[in-house]
Amino acid sequence: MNTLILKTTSRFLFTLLLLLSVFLLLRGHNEPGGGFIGALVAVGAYALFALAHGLSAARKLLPLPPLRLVGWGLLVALVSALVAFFLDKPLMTGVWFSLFGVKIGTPVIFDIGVYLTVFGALLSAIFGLEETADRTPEEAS
Amino acid sequence: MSFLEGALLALTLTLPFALYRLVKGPTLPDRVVGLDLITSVAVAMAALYALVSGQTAFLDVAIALALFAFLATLGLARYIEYRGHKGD
Amino acid sequence: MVDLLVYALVSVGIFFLFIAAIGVVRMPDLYNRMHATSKAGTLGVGLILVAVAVFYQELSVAARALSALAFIILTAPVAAHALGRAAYLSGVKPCRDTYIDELAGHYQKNHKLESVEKPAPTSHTES
Amino acid sequence: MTLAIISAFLGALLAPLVYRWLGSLAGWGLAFLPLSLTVYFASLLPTVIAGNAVRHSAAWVPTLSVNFSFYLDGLSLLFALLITGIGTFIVIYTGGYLKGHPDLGKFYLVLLLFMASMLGLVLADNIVTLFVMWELTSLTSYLLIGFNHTEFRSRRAATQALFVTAGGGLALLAGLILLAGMGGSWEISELLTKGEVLREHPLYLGSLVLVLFGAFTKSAQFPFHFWLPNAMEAPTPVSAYLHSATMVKAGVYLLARLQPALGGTEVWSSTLMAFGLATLLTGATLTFRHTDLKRLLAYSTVAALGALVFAIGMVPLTGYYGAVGFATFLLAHSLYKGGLFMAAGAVDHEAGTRDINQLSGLFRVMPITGVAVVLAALSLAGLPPVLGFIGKEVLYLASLQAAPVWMIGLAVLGFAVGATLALILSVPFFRGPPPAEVHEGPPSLWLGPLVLAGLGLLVGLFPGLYNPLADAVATAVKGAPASYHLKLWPGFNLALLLSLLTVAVGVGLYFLYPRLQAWMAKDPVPGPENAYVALLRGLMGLAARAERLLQSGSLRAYLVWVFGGLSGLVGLALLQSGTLPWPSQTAVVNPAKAVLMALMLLGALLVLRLRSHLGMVVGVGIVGAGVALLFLLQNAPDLSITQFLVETLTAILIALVLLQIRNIGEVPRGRWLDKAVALLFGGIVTLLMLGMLTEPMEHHLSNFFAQKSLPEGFGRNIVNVILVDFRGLDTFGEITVVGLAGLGVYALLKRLRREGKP
Amino acid sequence: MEIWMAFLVGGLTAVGVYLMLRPHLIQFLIGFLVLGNAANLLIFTAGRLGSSFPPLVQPSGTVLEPIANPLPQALILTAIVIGFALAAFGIVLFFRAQAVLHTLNAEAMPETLEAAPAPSPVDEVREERT
Amino acid sequence: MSWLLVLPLLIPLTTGILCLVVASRPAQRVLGLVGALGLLAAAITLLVQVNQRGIQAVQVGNWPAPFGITFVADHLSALMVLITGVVAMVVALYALAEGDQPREQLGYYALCHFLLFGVNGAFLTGDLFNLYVWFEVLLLSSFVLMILGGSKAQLMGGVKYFAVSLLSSILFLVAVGLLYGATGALNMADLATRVGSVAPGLLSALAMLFLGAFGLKAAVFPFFFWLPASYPAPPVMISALFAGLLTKVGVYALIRVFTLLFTQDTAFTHTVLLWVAGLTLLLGVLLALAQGELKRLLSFQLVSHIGYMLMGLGILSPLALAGSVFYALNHMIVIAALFLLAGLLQRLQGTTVLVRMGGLYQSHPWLAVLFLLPAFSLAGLPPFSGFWAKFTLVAAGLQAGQYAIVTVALLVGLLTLLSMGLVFAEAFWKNPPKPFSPSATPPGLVLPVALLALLTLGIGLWAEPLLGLSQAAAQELLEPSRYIEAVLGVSR
Amino acid sequence: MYNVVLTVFWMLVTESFTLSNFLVGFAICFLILLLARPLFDAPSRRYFTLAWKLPRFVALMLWEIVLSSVRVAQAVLSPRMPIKPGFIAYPLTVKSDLEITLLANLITLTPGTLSLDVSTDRKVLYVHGMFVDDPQAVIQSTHDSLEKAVLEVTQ
Ligand code: NA
Ligand code: NA
Repeated sequence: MNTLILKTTSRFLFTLLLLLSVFLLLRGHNEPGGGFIGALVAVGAYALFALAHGLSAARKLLPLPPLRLVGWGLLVALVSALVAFFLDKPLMTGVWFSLFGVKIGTPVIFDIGVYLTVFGALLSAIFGLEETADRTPEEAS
Repeated sequence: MSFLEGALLALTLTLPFALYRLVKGPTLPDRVVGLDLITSVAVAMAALYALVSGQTAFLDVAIALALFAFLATLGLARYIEYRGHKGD
Repeated sequence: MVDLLVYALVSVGIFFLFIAAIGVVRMPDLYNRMHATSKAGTLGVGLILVAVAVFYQELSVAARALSALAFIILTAPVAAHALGRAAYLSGVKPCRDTYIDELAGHYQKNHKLESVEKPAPTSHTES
Repeated sequence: MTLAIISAFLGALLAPLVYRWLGSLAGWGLAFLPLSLTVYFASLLPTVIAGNAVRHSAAWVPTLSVNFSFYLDGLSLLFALLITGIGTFIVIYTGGYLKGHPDLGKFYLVLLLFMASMLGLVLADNIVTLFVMWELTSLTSYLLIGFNHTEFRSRRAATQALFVTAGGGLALLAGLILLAGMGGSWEISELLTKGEVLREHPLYLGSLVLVLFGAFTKSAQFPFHFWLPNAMEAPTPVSAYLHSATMVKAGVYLLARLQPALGGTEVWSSTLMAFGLATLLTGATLTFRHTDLKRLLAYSTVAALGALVFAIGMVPLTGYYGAVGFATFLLAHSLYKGGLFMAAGAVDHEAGTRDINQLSGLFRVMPITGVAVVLAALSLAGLPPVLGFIGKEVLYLASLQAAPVWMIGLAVLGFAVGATLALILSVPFFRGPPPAEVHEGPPSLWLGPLVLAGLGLLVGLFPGLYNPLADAVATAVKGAPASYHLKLWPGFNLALLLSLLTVAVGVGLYFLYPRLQAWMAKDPVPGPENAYVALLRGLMGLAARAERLLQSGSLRAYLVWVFGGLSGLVGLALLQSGTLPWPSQTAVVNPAKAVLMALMLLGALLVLRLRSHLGMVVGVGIVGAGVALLFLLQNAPDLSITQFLVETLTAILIALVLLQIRNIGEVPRGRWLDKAVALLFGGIVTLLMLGMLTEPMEHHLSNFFAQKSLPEGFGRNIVNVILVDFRGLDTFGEITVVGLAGLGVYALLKRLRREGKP
Repeated sequence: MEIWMAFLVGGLTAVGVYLMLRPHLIQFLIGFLVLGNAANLLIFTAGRLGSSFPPLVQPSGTVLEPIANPLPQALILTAIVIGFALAAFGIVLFFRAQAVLHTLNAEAMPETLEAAPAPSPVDEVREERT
Repeated sequence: MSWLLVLPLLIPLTTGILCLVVASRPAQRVLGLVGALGLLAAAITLLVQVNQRGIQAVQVGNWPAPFGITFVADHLSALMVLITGVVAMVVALYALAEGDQPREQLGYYALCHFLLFGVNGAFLTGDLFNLYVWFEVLLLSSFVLMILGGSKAQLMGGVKYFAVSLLSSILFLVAVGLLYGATGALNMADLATRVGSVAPGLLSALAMLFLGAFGLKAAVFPFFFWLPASYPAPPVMISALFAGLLTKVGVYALIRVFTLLFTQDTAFTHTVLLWVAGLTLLLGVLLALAQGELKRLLSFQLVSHIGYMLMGLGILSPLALAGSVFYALNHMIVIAALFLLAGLLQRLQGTTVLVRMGGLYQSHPWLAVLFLLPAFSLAGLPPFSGFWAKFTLVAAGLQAGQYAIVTVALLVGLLTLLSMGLVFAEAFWKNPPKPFSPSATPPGLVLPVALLALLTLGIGLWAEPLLGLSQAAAQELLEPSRYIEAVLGVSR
Repeated sequence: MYNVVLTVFWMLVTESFTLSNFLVGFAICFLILLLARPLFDAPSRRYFTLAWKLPRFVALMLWEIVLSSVRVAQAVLSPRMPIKPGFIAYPLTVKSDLEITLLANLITLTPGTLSLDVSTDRKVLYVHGMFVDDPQAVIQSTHDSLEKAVLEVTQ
């Protein structure tokens, strides 16, 4: 949708949505939120941006192809699940440690994996559909 | 029933109006307006329920909804723009 | 005292949501219905959010309530704009009472919008 | 013995290689295998004749108490010798008959595999081992019958033989399993000692019927006889070997084998005698319909098989005549029929036709074959001084003891056709001028017929040669010591009179043959084969109809089946329990939630009336939003957020897709069946939920989660701690699903882009 | 409350099933979404209702009673996500199917693309050439 | 041990993820093969362990059962995982030889291993909801594999497959939800200790719901119609995987719940199972007879023979269950072999429509052997693995006095033989309507089929090991207390 | 943006991922940035003036929303529905994207008007009005109140 109003507003909203998404991800262990919800909001942010500014502009805001993110997200989740191996505990046993004064646990890392995977997968879908849609409206109108 | 619970009930009573528009149309944008109204009421309900339950966690629902729900309107608007208001 | 304020805010908020709801039903066409949701709806929700902020009297709660409010104010007009524009483009007819349509005929095939020659409103800063 | 069988199989597997090495001499080379086996089994003759059975057993599938076990007594030994002995000549014969055929290597392989299986069958002691071999003979014979596989007739005959014999085999399997269960053992040798138990068991009749079904189909008894003449599509070595000397006798073998256990009842004898006689007569009658050498022989085989079954039926009713008659006639038939088939093949091979009306004067150009045919024909006709005569004599003696007069009369009629056929077969050798350019075939073609027919003469002249083995066979079949002094000249008795009558009738029929032949060929009586064809046509028709009805391609129909079937099953379960559940909880509901619920339902129902797709998408938004609000009001903030987000994104996705589809199509109206199914299923779900609510809920899981969430999961959002920790594996699967969906969408659209069109 | 939920779930199920039985794939998808919602509500009800507090441990470490049953919530979250992934895939699948088959009507999609006469054990079957 | 038990999960998962992260195609091919090999090795080790030490369980996340998710390997699970490994291995070999570049670029190897991830997860999990999740994992992998390439037929089949699978997902979800609501438990061992107190009528009704949910996956009457509409569509390296594994997951789930949970009113539930089994057997084979296209015909055969597995479950005696388990294992091998072979034939003749095929007996006698071995095995003839499967079931049925289902079982065996005989006659014996130039068959493609064919023959000749294991599995299944004890640590 | 990054850092350090902590952090970081103002170039400084003018603007906006809602309420509740709807073209004097957008959104939230679209050459904003007996009056009042307010914030 090529409108000035949307284009301008979406710049703000994009940032806001991304911010909200990171928040929902990070505090999900204690308050409503979590990796999945966070990822959905982030996808919304990109969807909005793609809608207002076109797909190529939205793609520029992402360092790597979204589908690759799926692989990395799953890898993060897998690694977080495998940490317990070194402590001789069963798969996915939670391991908590402090890093620079921040308490981090494998479940939180796992949630980040969730975030990346869901984000990558859904974004890949949205981008894919936007790409095919780029041509269609002109033909259809 | 406390006042706030009554308010919650009152709030739900706005929904039939939205439903009417949603079903009645007559055009697709009209239905979207109905949905928009439902979203607004939902935000209000989330906020109100944060009062009723005494749990501020429900405010997060309101926040997420406030920032996200209009995306649906945008998506539908794009459809309407190119494909007409009759739905197909 | 706080309770009363909260009740008042909630009541008024719900009142305006009702206005929006009735407007959505009663208004004669899409464009007028959108007035109802974008204004009365926003206000109604806003008042209830304010009520939450008042009720808890905590910084964090107030901040969350008010940011929700800010988000609504930010998004509601954009949504209305997008929907109204799309509806007009797709040919949703305004009601018969419509007094004037200066937009008619200015959308081009590719959805680009022409401007009309019109005197600019007199401006105090300019005059 | 086990080793002999295994080496038979292994030798068979080497056959294609041997064929590649030896080429046209492979027949002679490969005959070494059956020959050495013959020698081996012959070496066991003294042991067996002395009354010592040989038994070998090795554990096979201990879990099922199934052994790989073999048992050799007189009956098995006679069969083993027939199989390997005739097999030797058949292999040699094949080398000449199919010389240069492209499929010859495969043929040797399958033929020898058949021989090994057949050997295994007659030697098997374990019921499962026996069945395995039984089915192997069906399979190999399928491949052999279909040897001329480019002809539809051959394929049809092969399929038919497989269908009938394997079908019987399956019944046999059930029967044998029942027998094993009744007797408490998988070993036949052990079952034979438990005849009493078996015969008095309530399942006796059932198992008997099943076993007989298996044996009758395999041995081409009426009304399953029709597959055998059709199987003559096979090349002659197959007909000679499988369809006269060996495989078709598997059923006969089985009946003889089980006779001591199952025999001795009224039903056993009467059934076997009735079916045997019917088969004898059927085979005899249908002989008149044909002029094709192999067909004639095939019907004669059917008749002979009937005679053998008839004989087994008489075993318990006679002292020893039945058993000995069976033993003698069995050997005689194998020798003369094997020889005749091979000779017929040789004639066909040399003269180019098998139609007896077109053959003439063969004796002068094919003297050796002629001698063999005459000798075999004598045996077929039951004339002295060959073994066929003795066999028939003893059978007549038995039937005079065991059968009513009308049966004897019919049997004479049946045997008489043997004499007729003997004439029919011999006459072309002497009648008319010799054909041009026809000459005696190579030794491989005449060796078999000559030796087999010669053996018939030899044993006929000196029955003492066979007498010990015959007694051993008879003992095995009778289940008690049985012995009879075989002699070529029994003296004047009633049996001899019957023999004379037989020959007289046979000669008389010979003169009627041309007229009978013309009459029967012109207007064939519908037989069981018509039933078979009708059955299979019906089956295929039914299949096609089922396909149209069930597999219509309509997704809706499939779903109706699913929902309807499920509703039916669940409804049945609820009905048979008798009571409809109703929870005792209060039905009080928070008014706000009540309004919400009512609106959701109302909205969902109203949306059904919309005639626009995206309108429906928007419309069901009320359901999604309602669910989210319900979650909210039920204290589930995470769920509420997720529900809203997902609803929104779904709507966006659908809109994005519909945007690109130009021709979405109409919104079709519903049908009453859909409505009924939907309502039924909805009702079922409601009932199930009400039932569920009557059960008390255990909260042990949620209590644990609530307690451990913060102290051990280090998170205050219990739902999130469940998702990433307590039940993190669920989430792992879940994100895999999401990732896969992304991958799928990518794959779907990537293709779309490459094509460059929407 | 739970009892009424049973009827709500049943009603939504009926609507969902009805929509899934429509030949049009978009309606099928909508039906799936409705049915999915019904299933989620069912699981939610299965954990029993009647709570006063969300499943959050208070910052102080106490758990307020009666707390909402967190397990069904976690299960439903998983189910929602999976359902969403399925729906997203389905939307695109139908899109793609429409592009290739030129219809969204499932009834217009035949079972097989080409006729293949079945062989018969009694009659020779040949392909009919038209 | 605790890690050995999850290796059948971790290996395909890691392989799948690495295939996603690594873009290079040769690397993916190597990964695909290595992953399959690793899975097979892990599966063998697991089976050995289970056989030596009894049922093994591991509490994922170190949360005690029934609170966390438990992974359990009993004989049944370990056997299923083993055959999964075998089929995976063989299909991987076939795919390597086939070298379908477009599909490989679209993530074929990753998808295959995610499918295996889901399949093994389903076999090993001890938690009902977790089972749902695994079902979805394997479903989505299968959807994507199904449409990979996006041909007309694939999309047509894909739509139906997808639609029906959605339904099965929801049904499963509903069933799990109801069972949870009635017992408060999700862990299957925990459930087993609690279902006794559920009202019998409700429990039977829930059992029927599970029958529907799993029956849709297993493709039994009246839920099978989707399968023949979809399985023939993708290339055989995909449909062989489906045919070998996916329906068996449904069968596995049915066996699991109908031995562990729904054993209160067997007079009703297991009678229904027998009816379903009988109708599946008959209709499947009948519809197979109506087919003139090989892959579709095989799909109906696949459906039909699922009935055998249900038959053993319905009879519910040690021998019968052993038969079911053995049948499932045998069927995975046989049907995968036949599908792969169909692919080979398609390559050779350019079609799988039977009337257009022919002449292969002359040109490719070894292929004929490779067809006949699994075909006869499918029909339950000796000396192939299928014989022991059917023999066990028939014997069990006769022992239990279930003569009707035994009759059906035998009849279906006969009709299967007829159907396979017709295929052989058409594709191998008949002269082709149009002469085709026999091409060399790549050994890489023949090898997998040969392996499977030899396996069915090998098992047929030496059935004891697998039958013994199946018997052990059956005994475990009939004594749920052993399972419960292994999971919950206490005998109740 | 930099402010946000700093804030996230704050939250990491304080180990509290709550919105309130974010706001506290945001405020603290803002103050720090304010102190460091001399380090930034001119356009960045506008950030701080904006922070000052914004509250006034927001107050105005809120008030306009209340007013407009009341007018809508009047219209909705009156039995005769006394509306005179119409589409009018509003000539823009503001130029930048941000200004136009702000104005358009404000117009939507204020009495009786709803922005539909901006012409491609950005000269005209098309507005749907509920009470447009006199279009020119609407244009004039909007210009005087709203456009002025927008300019005040942005310049
Ligand atoms: Na499925
Ligand atoms: Na499946």
